[in-house]
Amino acid sequence: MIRQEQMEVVQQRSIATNIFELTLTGSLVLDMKQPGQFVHLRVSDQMEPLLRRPISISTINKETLEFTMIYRADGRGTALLSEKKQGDQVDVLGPLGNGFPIDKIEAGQKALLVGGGIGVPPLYELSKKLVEKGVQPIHVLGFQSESVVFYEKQFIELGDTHIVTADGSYGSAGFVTNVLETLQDDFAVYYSCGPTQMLAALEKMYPEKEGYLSFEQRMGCGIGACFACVCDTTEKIEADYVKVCSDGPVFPSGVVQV
Amino acid sequence: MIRQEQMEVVQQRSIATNIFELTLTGSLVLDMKQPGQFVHLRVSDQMEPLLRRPISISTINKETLEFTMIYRADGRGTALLSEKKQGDQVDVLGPLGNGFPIDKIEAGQKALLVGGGIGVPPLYELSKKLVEKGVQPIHVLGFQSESVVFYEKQFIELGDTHIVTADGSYGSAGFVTNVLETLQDDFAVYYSCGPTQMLAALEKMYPEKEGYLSFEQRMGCGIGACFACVCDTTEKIEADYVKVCSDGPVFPSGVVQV
Amino acid sequence: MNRLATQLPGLSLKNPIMPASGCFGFGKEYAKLYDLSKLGAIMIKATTPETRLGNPTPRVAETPAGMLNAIGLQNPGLNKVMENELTWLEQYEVPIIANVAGYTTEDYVTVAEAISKAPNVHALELNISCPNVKQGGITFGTDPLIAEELTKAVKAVSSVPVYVKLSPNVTDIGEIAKAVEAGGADGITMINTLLGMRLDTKTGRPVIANVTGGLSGPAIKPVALRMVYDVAKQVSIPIIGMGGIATIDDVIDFLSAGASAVAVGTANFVDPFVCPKLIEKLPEKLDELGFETVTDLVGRSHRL
Amino acid sequence: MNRLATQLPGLSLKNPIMPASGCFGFGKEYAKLYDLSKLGAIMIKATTPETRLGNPTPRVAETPAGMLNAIGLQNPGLNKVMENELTWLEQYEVPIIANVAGYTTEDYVTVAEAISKAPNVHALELNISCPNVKQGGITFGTDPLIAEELTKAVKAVSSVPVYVKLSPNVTDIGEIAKAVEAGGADGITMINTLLGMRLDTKTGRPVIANVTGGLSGPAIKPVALRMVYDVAKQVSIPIIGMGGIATIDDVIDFLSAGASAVAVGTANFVDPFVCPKLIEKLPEKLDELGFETVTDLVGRSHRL
Ligand SMILES: Cc1cc2nc3c(=O)[nH]c(=O)nc-3n(C[C@H](O)[C@H](O)[C@H](O)COP(=O)(O)OP(=O)(O)OC[C@H]3O[C@@H](n4cnc5c(N)ncnc54)[C@H](O)[C@@H]3O)c2cc1C
Ligand SMILES: Cc1cc2nc3c(=O)[nH]c(=O)nc-3n(C[C@H](O)[C@H](O)[C@H](O)COP(=O)(O)OP(=O)(O)OC[C@H]3O[C@@H](n4cnc5c(N)ncnc54)[C@H](O)[C@@H]3O)c2cc1C
Ligand SMILES: Cc1cc2nc3c(=O)[nH]c(=O)nc-3n(C[C@H](O)[C@H](O)[C@H](O)COP(=O)(O)O)c2cc1C
Ligand SMILES: Cc1cc2nc3c(=O)[nH]c(=O)nc-3n(C[C@H](O)[C@H](O)[C@H](O)COP(=O)(O)O)c2cc1C
Ligand code: FES
Ligand code: FES
Repeated sequence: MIRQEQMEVVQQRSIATNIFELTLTGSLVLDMKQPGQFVHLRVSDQMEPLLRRPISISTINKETLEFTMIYRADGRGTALLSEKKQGDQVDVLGPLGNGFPIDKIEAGQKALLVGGGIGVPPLYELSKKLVEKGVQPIHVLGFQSESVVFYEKQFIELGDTHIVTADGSYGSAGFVTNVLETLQDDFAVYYSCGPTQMLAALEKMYPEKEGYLSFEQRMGCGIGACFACVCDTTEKIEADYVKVCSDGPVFPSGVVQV
Repeated sequence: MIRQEQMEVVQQRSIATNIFELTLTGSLVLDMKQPGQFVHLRVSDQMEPLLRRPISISTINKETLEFTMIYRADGRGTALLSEKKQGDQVDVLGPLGNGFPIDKIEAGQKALLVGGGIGVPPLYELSKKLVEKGVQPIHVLGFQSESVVFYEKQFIELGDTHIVTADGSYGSAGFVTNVLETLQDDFAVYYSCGPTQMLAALEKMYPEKEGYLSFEQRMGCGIGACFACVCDTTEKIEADYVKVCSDGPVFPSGVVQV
Repeated sequence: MNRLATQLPGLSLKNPIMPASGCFGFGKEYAKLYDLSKLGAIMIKATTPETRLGNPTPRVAETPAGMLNAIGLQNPGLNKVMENELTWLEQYEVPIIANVAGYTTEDYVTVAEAISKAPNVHALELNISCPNVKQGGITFGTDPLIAEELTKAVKAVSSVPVYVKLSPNVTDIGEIAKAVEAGGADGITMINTLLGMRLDTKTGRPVIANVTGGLSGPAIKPVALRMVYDVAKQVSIPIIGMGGIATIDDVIDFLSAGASAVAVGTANFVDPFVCPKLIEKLPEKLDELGFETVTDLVGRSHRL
Repeated sequence: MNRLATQLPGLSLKNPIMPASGCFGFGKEYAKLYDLSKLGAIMIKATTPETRLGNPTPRVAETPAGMLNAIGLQNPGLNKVMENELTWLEQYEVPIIANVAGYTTEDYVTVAEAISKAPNVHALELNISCPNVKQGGITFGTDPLIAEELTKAVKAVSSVPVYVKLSPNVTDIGEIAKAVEAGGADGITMINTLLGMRLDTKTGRPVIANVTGGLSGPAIKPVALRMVYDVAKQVSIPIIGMGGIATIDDVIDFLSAGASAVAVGTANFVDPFVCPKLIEKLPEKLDELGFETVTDLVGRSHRL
């Protein structure tokens, strides 16, 4: 169920240049179902900035009632969010949307997880859930440059991890697709979150594979009421459009027109 | 000289119901000249609330580079201000305006200081300066009720102090004028800050005395440029109007039309 | 006696607070969050004769204390709205105000005639003020004569009272208000969004794909309030006021300025529970201000 | 070469940033804070033939990300402005744009003819858009024909180029812009304030003694930017853009939308050093965006 809760900051820390890891606690965590779901955050109690910010859930811990997000302090809203300190309250609406389905893959199979930049965070909870299930994840994570790489160690602990940076300052140089070309495609399902261009490239690269892609759109309500976040669809489904916030953000490959 | 400075919070504490005492430090303190001057504060780094808030200077300490304000957390801006903690920065514009003249009274003479509510704070620095000079201050301080009385002890240390509350819950009951009627009028100069109604009553009560009154108006710029804070004048002066921010806030009695 | 009850043409409201059109879809999403029967009414998303897919994205952008939108009246079209949405809404004890839009007078007439027959539609809201469509919408709302004619045409076919939603993007909103009153409008809803724009500073391109969008939220409240105050003096039909309402003080201000009820738009995105919260706070606020009923408060600024 | 230099009719600006009329008095107060010669120009407070004492107080009120004002064109009158203010301003290397106001066409003509002869007045700004006076002001700015006639009358007597300041409180600002261009205006300044209102929630009374006031500040930026973008497409005379400018990004956005220079109003109250700060940041921002000169940037949103 979608709820609104004043959640408390357990920890906030900078984990790369302008990249923050924020852990909140509250009972809303109990309602989080799938990796790839997101929350909608107020970053201020004032009327400015006004709108909530959508941020993916990166780790869920139901025992401690904690969840973690990773975000880039980019514009005004995320900059304000980065100033929150332990003990501060954050107004959270969530969990929102539909995440990555893990029932589409069996124990023993391989899964390919491809993340770009701040699209990487939701893949962490996904990978943990897949490993729990006995699936073997392969991580291909693309970043702009060394200074914004994060969570390499955490992903390595879960499985094969390939880091690629656009400027070649860390890992291999280029885009995730460059790495993917060098890998075997013996995975059963691929999962991805990142820039739309990257998602499009993946769909093209693996037209026969089952894939699940997480999309971004500017949002108003975050719950499906305002029609801000629609995407056009392909002939693959009947609906003329889908809403990223409530139908997504994760869609099967081929559904959203890219 | 008027300056803008990011000043640091040394201390903030609640001294009565919704009344806060805020001490800031910075070199701007060196430019503070007269009790009764004020500062113009930003209460947020965001664009909302937008305008600065005018607050009187209550104590000046040039040695420690500290000054203190006392204010009521009333609307949104002052509520935000009250959340500032030690070490936080506050954007201060000041010192502004012309305060209470202490060269209008001689050592050995008596001065009557009449304050109402949040008009009391500037009288504290004034009283200290008068005492330093050898003037004997008599304080008549009016408040709504016991819960919002502050600085009684501090004023007592400086001289005779009469507290009056509107609801009679502390000191004598009624208005400052009720107390004033019971006092001798052997003072040379009176000084006052508080609601306009109170200032008007004083002018009527002491038509022959030299008096200095501090006025309030809604402000835009705070420095005399926008014409937001004008008051009509009496025939006593040539100008058709005065600006509270730059000509005042303190005016000789009889100048401002009340 | 219900202190919050408000009687308006066609609308017997248990309280004067309702979500504004386009900010609440057809209620389904919010129904998961709270009981829609709590609401005074619901203004549903604009309905056009045919299915509309709206404008390209991005469709929203944040601005200081406000937002721009250019949804472009996306909606499933008259038939589907009647079959799926209105029927579904019948389970709630809440009057529906149907927001009617179109390219032409015929479009408005078609939708109005049909949708006004739905059992739970107690009033229509003629959207002659949408700034985000190339044809129709605002073009009907900026010329008093055209507005009056459209009102007449719709009145002739509607089975329920007709409210007309005014655009703030005009020189003299009072003139339009008087025109729609003359055309037979039973009430006025105001304001729709102010036409605005945001640029991406890096690229210089408009952030909204449609180039311009409608400005809503707290930023526009002073404009909305002034217009409600102004129109209340000039017409004798009731007004449902909106534009930047987010707090209980905002509600009081619009009622004071002369609105008989209020609608909440953008604030639903900031706090999806805002409508029931405001409804809950209203009696307390009436006490504080010393008013027995909402009706006593309406228009008080004009009586001072 | 000065990358920030901007040539406009009558105005050879060392940079495109200037304080907006009414938000900077006649410069004296800000001169205590910084050297006025740093500014591209100064738009001085509206000047009328006679002394004006303006409206009763309160004259300002805060609103979400904005403010209302109803100063009412208080100023010392033509003679005193010429003798005291303009003469005093001569010590600075900065062109003055004189904001001209009045009740009647004759008022405008009187002020324009005289003030345009002051040696440091390089341009006039006809204020046909002040919402805070009962007569004159906005009444000239909402009717294209009247605006055109007034422009012509002033052009006939002015010794310097004439800019006309447009009101946003109109249905079609492009129409007014074209009318004043046809009347011979050398440039357009826009926008003046949006008509707004605030109520004291406790009492229901208007906070501003004048009841309504002009809305300015960041809240109105989306409206201002849209109007500049719109008018830039419709006229060929240059635009000085304003409305909510507070940051260097705001400056860039207005230039991108088609303004050749910008004015900063309300932000001076928030940060009295805002103009010199923006001037200092501009070259850096040009570098970041990859533009050599300000002129290269002007209107880029129309060229994408
Ligand atoms: C489903 C979803 C999940 C996301 N998960 C993450 C995450 O885990 N980590 C992370 O760093 N970022 C994530 N993003 C992107 C994040 O929402 C934006 O970076 C953030 O909203 C920018 O806000 P700002 O205040 O910094 O920027 P501003 O420029 O001040 O934002 C202005 C407005 O634009 C919106 N906006 C700006 N960029 C985006 C964007 N890329 N997507 C959607 N809205 C945007 C803001 O929400 C706000 O309404 C996610 C976006 C979506 C849609
Ligand atoms: C010269 C001067 C000195 C002052 N000194 C003190 C002081 O020492 N202690 C103290 O508690 N208060 C003082 N005040 C009053 C103080 O400025 C207001 O209480 C404060 O601005 C209210 O802001 P807010 O955000 O709480 O209220 P809001 O209602 O949010 O304010 C909205 C707007 O109205 C203005 N405003 C509201 N009330 C007043 C007021 N009474 N006077 C001027 N502007 C107002 C605000 O500045 C703001 O622009 C002084 C006022 C002036 C003019
Ligand atoms: C996302 C969005 C969609 C809207 N869609 C409609 C609509 O379909 N029909 C309509 O009459 N008004 C529509 N509006 C305008 C609102 O109903 C309301 O008039 C306006 O937003 C001002 O109120 P607010 O400031 O509370 O949002 C829409 C507004 C927003 C923000
Ligand atoms: C206090 C105040 C006084 C103003 N006085 C004038 C004036 O005398 N003449 C004029 O043309 N505009 C006047 N304006 C309008 C501004 O010049 C400007 O057009 C408007 O405020 C929008 O810009 P901003 O949002 O940067 O303030 C005034 C604005 C304010 C806030
Ligand atoms: S954000 Fe409102 S429908 Fe998706
Ligand atoms: S506040 Fe601007 S002149 Fe006094």
